[in-house]
Amino acid sequence: MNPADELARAVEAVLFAASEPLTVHDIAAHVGEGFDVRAVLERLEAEYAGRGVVLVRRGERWHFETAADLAHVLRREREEARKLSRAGIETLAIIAYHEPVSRAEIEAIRGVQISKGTLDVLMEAGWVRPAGRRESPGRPLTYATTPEFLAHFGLASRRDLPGIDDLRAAGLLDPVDLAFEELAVESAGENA
Amino acid sequence: MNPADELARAVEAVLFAASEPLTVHDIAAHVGEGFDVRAVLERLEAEYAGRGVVLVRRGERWHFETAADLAHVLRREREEARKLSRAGIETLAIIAYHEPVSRAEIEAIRGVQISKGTLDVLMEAGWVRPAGRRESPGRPLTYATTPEFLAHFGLASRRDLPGIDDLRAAGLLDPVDLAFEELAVESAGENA
Amino acid sequence: MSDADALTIDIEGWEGPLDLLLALARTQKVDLREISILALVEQYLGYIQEARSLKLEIAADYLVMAAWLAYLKSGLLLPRDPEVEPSPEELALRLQLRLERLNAMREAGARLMARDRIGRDVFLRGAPEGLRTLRKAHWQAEIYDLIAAYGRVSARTRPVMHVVASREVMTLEAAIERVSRLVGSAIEWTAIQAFLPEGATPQLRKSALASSFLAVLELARQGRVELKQKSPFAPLYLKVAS
Repeated sequence: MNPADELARAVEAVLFAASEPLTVHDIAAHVGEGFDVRAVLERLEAEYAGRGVVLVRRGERWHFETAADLAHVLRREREEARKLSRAGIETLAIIAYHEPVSRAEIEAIRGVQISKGTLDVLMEAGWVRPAGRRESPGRPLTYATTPEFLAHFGLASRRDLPGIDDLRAAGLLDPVDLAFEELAVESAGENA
Repeated sequence: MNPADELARAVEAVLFAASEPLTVHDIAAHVGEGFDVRAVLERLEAEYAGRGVVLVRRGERWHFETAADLAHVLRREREEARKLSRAGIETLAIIAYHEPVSRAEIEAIRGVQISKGTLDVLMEAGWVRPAGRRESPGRPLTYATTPEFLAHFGLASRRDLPGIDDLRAAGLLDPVDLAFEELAVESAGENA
Repeated sequence: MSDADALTIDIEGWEGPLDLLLALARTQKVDLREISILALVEQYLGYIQEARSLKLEIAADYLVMAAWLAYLKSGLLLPRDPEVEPSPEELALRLQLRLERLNAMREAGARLMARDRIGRDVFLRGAPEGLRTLRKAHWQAEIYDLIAAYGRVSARTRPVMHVVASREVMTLEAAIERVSRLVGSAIEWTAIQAFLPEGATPQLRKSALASSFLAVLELARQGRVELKQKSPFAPLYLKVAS
């Protein structure tokens, strides 16, 4: 390693000691204001690249984590993360790719009602949060993903969501036409 | 940093992710037998020397820790404005008017006991200091105000504190119970 | 029904009619954008028919979808009625879009789950020292608070000099003398207030009323006056004893 200057040493120590990802602002609160913390972070990121431990940026937050290709060395069979149900996975994907999105819109895309528990599980995991009400009839509550979501799935930002550009280009992320869904159900009802 | 070989990367990741210091044997259980783990540890120790994070050996166990000289960076002080309690301000006033004064004397003047914490707060605030022991039975410790006390309250000297006559003139010596009596008579008059 | 035969008749396994439609569409083994909606409708209706013939419980929303698809099918097959909006072709297109959308999200979810995830593929520091924020109190007090506190302490503990304000009162003796003198001329029932001094201050009036009341009780005990009161707190009347 190259000899690190005092600021880099301090930033490195703060990130190592932190129990959760930190923003530039969080780091500055410890190492002192008036430094270009971002530049130091980028330098450290480059220094650690290729090592067994890497410095990564997830949204606005930075943290050290083990290199992904070493998973086999570290994985412990007993600690398999709780498996999400199919409904949970689809709901999380819909929220991530469409956020902010209301419950009715999630249901329209899945073509089935979601149980209360599905959103609860995602919120309990810390991946989803309520994101305010939409200014439309009924003022429905909307949902969006959290910084923890980006960190957990190793995304630098939502733009890194797999295939998001292609899906957008194909019109598959356009706002959901709730009116049509109702129409379809109505016509079905009339003709049943 | 120098490009780390695969074994060094694995050892680094295992130590980073471990929740407690590891022996060479523990590490070998993860990265596989048949490697000279000790040699790798010594190389990593040298690589990290002087950085914000160091690899250290404690007995037979190894672990990463933040550099000892950076402990002050991991702690951050935040100032919070807090108002002095009634007991605190009364005790401070008695010390200011009577210094040097012992704790027993403060209690006699206040007519109420004071807790240890009250004097501690005043000393923490930097307004009160121990002022030697009195040459009387029990040699009690006395207290006095500090230059910071004068500065905080905008006083050039203790002589600037208003005297008893000034306090009486300002109505600050009116016993509370007399004031109550007057109030009672007034309302009685209104209802007659 | 040969295509749908590939799918086990297990209505419980589907997450709603759209899920079932997507699974059926996949059996056409073409890109979702090229599926035959008409064939898909046939597959779905056949599947529901089969399930019914096996006397399986079918949830209402599957039947609603079946009815809607039957309507769509007839629209697609019958000569076009320009009055009907949206056209059956547009409805078919929208259904195809819905399937594409659900499929896209299903695949996106799978790709998301396959990423390098914290706690499964990558790991955070096992024993972080932790960052600490020490709260340092910044004590505040004003000079007024200080001197007011000293005034309060002094007032509380300084030897208190009791000064009794001079206050006009009517003693019991004075009241007995006054009431006995005035009642001598009162043959009619008279309210007790009539025996109080004229033009007295409110304070003296209160004192006089209290003293006069006691005086009246004393005179009644001696048999010199008679008292009358209708109820508690009603006006109190007196006259000379007959």
